[in-house]
Amino acid sequence: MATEKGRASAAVAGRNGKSTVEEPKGESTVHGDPSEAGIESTPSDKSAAAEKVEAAEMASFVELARQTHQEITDVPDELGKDELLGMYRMMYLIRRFETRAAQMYTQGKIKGFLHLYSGQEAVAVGSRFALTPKDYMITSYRDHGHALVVGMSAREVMAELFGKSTGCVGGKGGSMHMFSAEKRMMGGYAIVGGSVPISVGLALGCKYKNEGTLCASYFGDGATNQGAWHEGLNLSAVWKLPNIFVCENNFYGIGTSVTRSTAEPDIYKRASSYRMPGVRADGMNVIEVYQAMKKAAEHCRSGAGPYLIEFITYRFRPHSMSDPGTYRTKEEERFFTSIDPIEQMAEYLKANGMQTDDELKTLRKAVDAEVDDAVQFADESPMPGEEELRKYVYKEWKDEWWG
Amino acid sequence: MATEKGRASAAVAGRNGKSTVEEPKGESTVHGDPSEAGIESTPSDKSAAAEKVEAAEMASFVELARQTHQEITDVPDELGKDELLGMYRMMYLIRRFETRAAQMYTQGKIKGFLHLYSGQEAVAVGSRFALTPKDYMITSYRDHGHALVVGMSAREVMAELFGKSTGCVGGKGGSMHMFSAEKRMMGGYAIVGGSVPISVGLALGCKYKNEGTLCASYFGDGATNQGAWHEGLNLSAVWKLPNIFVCENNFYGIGTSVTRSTAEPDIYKRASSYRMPGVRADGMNVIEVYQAMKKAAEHCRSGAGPYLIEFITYRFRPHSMSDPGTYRTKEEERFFTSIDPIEQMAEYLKANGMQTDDELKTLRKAVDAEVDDAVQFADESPMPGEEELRKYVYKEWKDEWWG
Amino acid sequence: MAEMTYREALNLAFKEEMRRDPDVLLMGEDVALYGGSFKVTKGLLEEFGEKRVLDTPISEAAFVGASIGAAMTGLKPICEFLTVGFALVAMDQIVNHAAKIYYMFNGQVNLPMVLRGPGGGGHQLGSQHGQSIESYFLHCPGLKVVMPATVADAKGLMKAAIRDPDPVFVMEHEGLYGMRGECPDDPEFITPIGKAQVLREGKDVTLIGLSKTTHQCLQAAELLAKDGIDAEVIDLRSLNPMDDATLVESVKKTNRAVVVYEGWRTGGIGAEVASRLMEKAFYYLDAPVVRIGGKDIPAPYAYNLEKLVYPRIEEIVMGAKYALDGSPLIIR
Amino acid sequence: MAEMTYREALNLAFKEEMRRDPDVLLMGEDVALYGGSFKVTKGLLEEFGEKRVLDTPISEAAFVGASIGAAMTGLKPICEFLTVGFALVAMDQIVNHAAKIYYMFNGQVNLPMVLRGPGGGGHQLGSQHGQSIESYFLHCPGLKVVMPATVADAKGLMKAAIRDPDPVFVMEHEGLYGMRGECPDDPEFITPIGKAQVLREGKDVTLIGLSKTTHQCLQAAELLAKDGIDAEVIDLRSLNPMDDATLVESVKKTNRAVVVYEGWRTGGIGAEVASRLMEKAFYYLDAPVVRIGGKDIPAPYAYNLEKLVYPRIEEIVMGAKYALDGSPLIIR
Ligand SMILES: Cc1ncc(C[n+]2csc(CCOP(=O)(O)OP(=O)(O)O)c2C)c(N)n1
Ligand SMILES: Cc1ncc(C[n+]2csc(CCOP(=O)(O)OP(=O)(O)O)c2C)c(N)n1
Ligand SMILES: [Mg+2]
Ligand SMILES: [Mg+2]
Repeated sequence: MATEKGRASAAVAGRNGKSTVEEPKGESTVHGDPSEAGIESTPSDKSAAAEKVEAAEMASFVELARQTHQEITDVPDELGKDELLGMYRMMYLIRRFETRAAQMYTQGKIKGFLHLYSGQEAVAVGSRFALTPKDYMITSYRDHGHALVVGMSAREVMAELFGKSTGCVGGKGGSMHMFSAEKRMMGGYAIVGGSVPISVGLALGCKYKNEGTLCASYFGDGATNQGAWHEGLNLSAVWKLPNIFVCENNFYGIGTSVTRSTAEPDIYKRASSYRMPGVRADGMNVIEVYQAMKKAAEHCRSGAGPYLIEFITYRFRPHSMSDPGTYRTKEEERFFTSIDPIEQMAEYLKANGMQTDDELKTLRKAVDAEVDDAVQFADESPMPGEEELRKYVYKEWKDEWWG
Repeated sequence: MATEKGRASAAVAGRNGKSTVEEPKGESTVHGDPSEAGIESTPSDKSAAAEKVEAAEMASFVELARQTHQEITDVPDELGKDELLGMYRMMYLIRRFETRAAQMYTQGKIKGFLHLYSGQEAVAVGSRFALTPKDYMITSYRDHGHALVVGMSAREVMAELFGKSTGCVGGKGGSMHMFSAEKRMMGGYAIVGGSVPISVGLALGCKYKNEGTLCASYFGDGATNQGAWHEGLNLSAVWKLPNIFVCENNFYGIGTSVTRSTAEPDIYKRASSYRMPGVRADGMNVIEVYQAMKKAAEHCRSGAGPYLIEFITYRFRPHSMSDPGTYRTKEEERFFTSIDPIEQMAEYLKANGMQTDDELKTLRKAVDAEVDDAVQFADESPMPGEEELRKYVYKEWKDEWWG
Repeated sequence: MAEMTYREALNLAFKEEMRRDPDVLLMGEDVALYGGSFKVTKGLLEEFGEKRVLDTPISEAAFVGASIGAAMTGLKPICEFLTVGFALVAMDQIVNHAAKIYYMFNGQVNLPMVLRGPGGGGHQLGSQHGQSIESYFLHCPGLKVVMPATVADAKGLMKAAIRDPDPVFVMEHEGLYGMRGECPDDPEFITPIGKAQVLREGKDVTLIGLSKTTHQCLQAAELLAKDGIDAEVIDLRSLNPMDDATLVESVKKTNRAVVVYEGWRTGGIGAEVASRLMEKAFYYLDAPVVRIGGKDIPAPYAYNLEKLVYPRIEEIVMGAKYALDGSPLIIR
Repeated sequence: MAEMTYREALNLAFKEEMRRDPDVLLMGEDVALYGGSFKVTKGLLEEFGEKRVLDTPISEAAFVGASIGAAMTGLKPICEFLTVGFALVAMDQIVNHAAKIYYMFNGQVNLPMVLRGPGGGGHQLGSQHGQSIESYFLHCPGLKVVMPATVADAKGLMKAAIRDPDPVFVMEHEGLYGMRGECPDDPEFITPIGKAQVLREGKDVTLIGLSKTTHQCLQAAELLAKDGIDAEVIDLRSLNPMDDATLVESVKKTNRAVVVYEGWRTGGIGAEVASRLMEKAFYYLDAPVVRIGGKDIPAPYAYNLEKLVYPRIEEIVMGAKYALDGSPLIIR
């Protein structure tokens, strides 16, 4: 798309500050092996047409991210050292979790589809910090980050990936279907756009019970082209429900870039079809995410209806473990890994004297151990018993009714 | 909706002229019995809540229409007397056809659902005059006007309503499923929004064959809340197809007004979600319709992709023959019948010396006779033979395959 | 017992359950201000207010989803399709979400929700409205499906569905809305899900109907009686779970069965009933179970053609006689 | 004859038909630039260009509709679902539009279009992906449904579907994509729709499979042979139209049948096959037709549970023995 550069406008939300343009800093070395951050593009595999398209797009996504992204600067007062460290820890936990999950997939311990959240951590983490434990969250199949961020244990999430009885849903769901009623993480769903109407119902429940709660509904850029998405946003707006619609725009739906699938690739602008506020914000900066989300939450809790935020983010890995990922260029991947949200928070913590390198290393080691423990736990846990097979098809059912 | 007046902005498309505000002229007497134009509202049938909602809405729809509507003034050169008379004749034919269809329904000659087009004639007629016979049209169940306007005979359309073998689809479709492959009227469809994706495929065919044709896709205001509508517009825009999306905004989907169902009731604005031009135009003035549609057609034929037009119009009758129609006020109905598109064209023709009252009367008599003939034809036509029952389920099928 | 219409019985079910349980709410197109396109929800807005009776846009996928989400928070939504055929635009929400959530999430959350609306043919509504698609929902573990045929069951099954902790699809029949009948007054009366009902005892052949075809079976039984054939008539009522025991018991007595349904013959409910009878009563069957289904044809509009696509009483009679003595069974 | 994979055979079918007929085009998510999520459409963009190989947004309802509209203009679209389960979001376009347009408009326009994609379970994809929903489309007059089991039929049925003037749903199986087999070279080779195939002759019991279960039936037949049981194996291939004649002929010989399918047992293809056999071969049946279907359970992720929901070879063997001598049939 030759015209893309002009098309993708950047209306950065969050604070009033002008976005600071980050220069590429080279590859992240602390938060994971650079080889994890994406796959080699193998040009020999590509048609000439493919290469042309990619080159044009690459420029624009990087350009857009440059406009949108800013370094962590003025952190709001309510986020003290504990909170910032908590954010860092959680982002690092998710990253580490995903890295280990990928390894376990390669070892054949995890099967089916596995979609990793690496690179997008700031979105789940920053947004969750702006919510309360009574707020609902719901998302797609790329759901490990959302599960961990609500406080589900690495053990129960990893065990679910392994399909074990100790998994959060007893091995019945797997990677795409994390759930915790207690933590109000109302599930990962595998049908693109399918969770959006459900999120509207969760928000209806919030309004009905009038407890000041809301529902944060996460989905990808590709999902915004599903009919259910459109219907859901309209319905929420008509009913003025407390829904925060969170688009994690990582620029691709599998191998199709947002500019090739979405007639309005500035997704936040689609909010206008529902007279809903729509903003774009920096999804690679956890503080910016927090700020945008806080504003949205205030809007929702005031009874003003739903709110759409488009976070500019990037998945450091291919779509899923079975995706060769050849449709993205190394340059594009390099740029986004250069603004790794975890690394940025580490820099901030150090620059502001809240943590030393050593302290951070200690923290990361603890997280690594937590994830190792989760892996071991998952590995050693028993498979679900065969008697589980017919459990929970129906809540009220008689044995004689099986056909 | 108390705030509605402020919300419904009027971005009138078509010519540059400022809309002339039409004063209510009292009820139309020439173009049909006033009792046809709507049903009595029976206040005793309504809850207090219902009355409150209606009163607020009424003001806004009338207000909006006042802003949008203008008298027929400068007619473009290419529309000479023949064309204008043709428009008048066609609008009157549709009106008369619907009036007689309603009578036949009451007499039990027509069954099922019957949705009449009375009041909206300017949309089908003005838009068709801006197209070529090779262009495709497709619409919803409110499709008699679209069938007649492409040149399908009143006989075959009426016979279809009667479910006769001589109907345009042999009695298999009925009111909601008019079709003519020859005239490129690609059907009326009964699932709200269902025809929109199909219209995208028709436009794809146009582009594929590169014959400079396009597809005009008609739907109601209510349809814009269906997922298929959203997906269809996006797909058409992504593929840059020659689709004119024509929203006939008559303010209601059955008993639910557009302001209660559509978070952005200025429907033309929804085009922005697809980076598609979107305009609102006066659907009660056949020349304005023509002009807006011509512009859209030029856009499409230039290869610039799809175009959305929202026509402000009104159905003079309830949703269908089984709708008591008590959700609209007499005042609202009176206003819209006061800007009856047929009457306006008659005035124009007379004021510009193209027709005398007597000439118009003669023309109407001829149309009345044509419709009477269609009714008689339909009535006297045979029912489809029972051997038709299994015809056309499949094009390639063996008798032994019936289960 | 009070006499009322099927429509009124449904309406009463909503009212009683909404009075009983403040978490029950109802949504759909034109259900509130307009009182329902078929007036089944008349008066609900007035009694329960707009918090509990919600008009929706024409967005079936969204409001089925909204019902699911609301049910997850503990509410008990009743979700109306103006016509059950419109459930097809929400098919993914029903099959992939409503039916699977309880299982997929290992019982952490159940969905006490009701899907409902009128289906069935015979009103010359054409191919896209006139259809009976219960089989799609029968073939969907996690969902329950019931089809009331009588006024009492309209109330009883609807109330059972509202109280049920699982998603239940209640398929009404447009052609029965105006039918009058007796209805128990007791607000605690419910018709249990999973129970068929023997409406007429007989020893020669079992006629199995559902929804409107139950009444056709009763009429066919009258005609058969004139020919000395004593037909038993069973109203299936609950498609899933299905009351195999009642069906089998009847066939053990009659040794013959005819199943009558409006849905397309191929792949319809009749195939499931026939297969279960074969599996559970094979050695009692003296003839194949006869399926009198809707023809495998999209419904045409014309009256004379439309009446041929849905089961007719004479077809049921023919089917019964075929089962009894191999008389010719000619279904055009 | 050349040896190739099922995937390659499909790919070849597209190429041959697209070379043969310039009106054939193909659309779906990631079918062009990416070469298909399962690489079935690899190389098509390069050979046929972006006019004929179109990537779509994630908008199944829209691109099924677009296929319908394109077919109305005389084009012959092939419409890919990344997984057939996603057809549920386009259910209305398929059932209410694609299947009905030819009839509803009295034959004025037919729809030479193909719907296709991989289905089937066994890859631990969980409840929302792992399913076999052929029965929904079986119960849909106006649509044809085929399920190739072999490499030759992958090519032959796909080509037949592309040339067919009616909408045809070709349901592939993800688990067969990598399977190798012989495939005729002749570009005019097609497998006619509506013909089942006897893959193994036998006299004691008929095993009826479709798609992947055909191969399980063949394996079960081997095991049964060891016990001296001579099983006939039929690959159904075409679900609608169904080749009743071949099934009936076999049962007339064996007097016993087992039908094996991955879809949920209740309301599945097995019920239709069993019902037709009862109707057309009742007096030849010495035992009820046995249905070995998928369990009526949303597919779980865990390997050990997932393998229990789909038919297993030992279940087929058990089913056959049950049909033969009433040995216990215990399906958990
Ligand atoms: C209805 C439907 N169609 C297609 C798919 C296959 N699919 C799974 S993920 C995906 C891409 C989604 O992209 P996006 O919404 O941007 O989310 P991301 O994967 O980037 O997080 C597709 C097409 C699906 N799961 N559901
Ligand atoms: C998917 C679907 N849902 C509901 C209906 C029932 N229905 C028929 S017409 C209609 C209202 C449509 O309103 P609009 O699109 O504004 O068109 P109008 O009738 O005003 O021309 C509804 C809800 C339907 N036909 N299809
Ligand atoms: Mg994405
Ligand atoms: Mg309308």
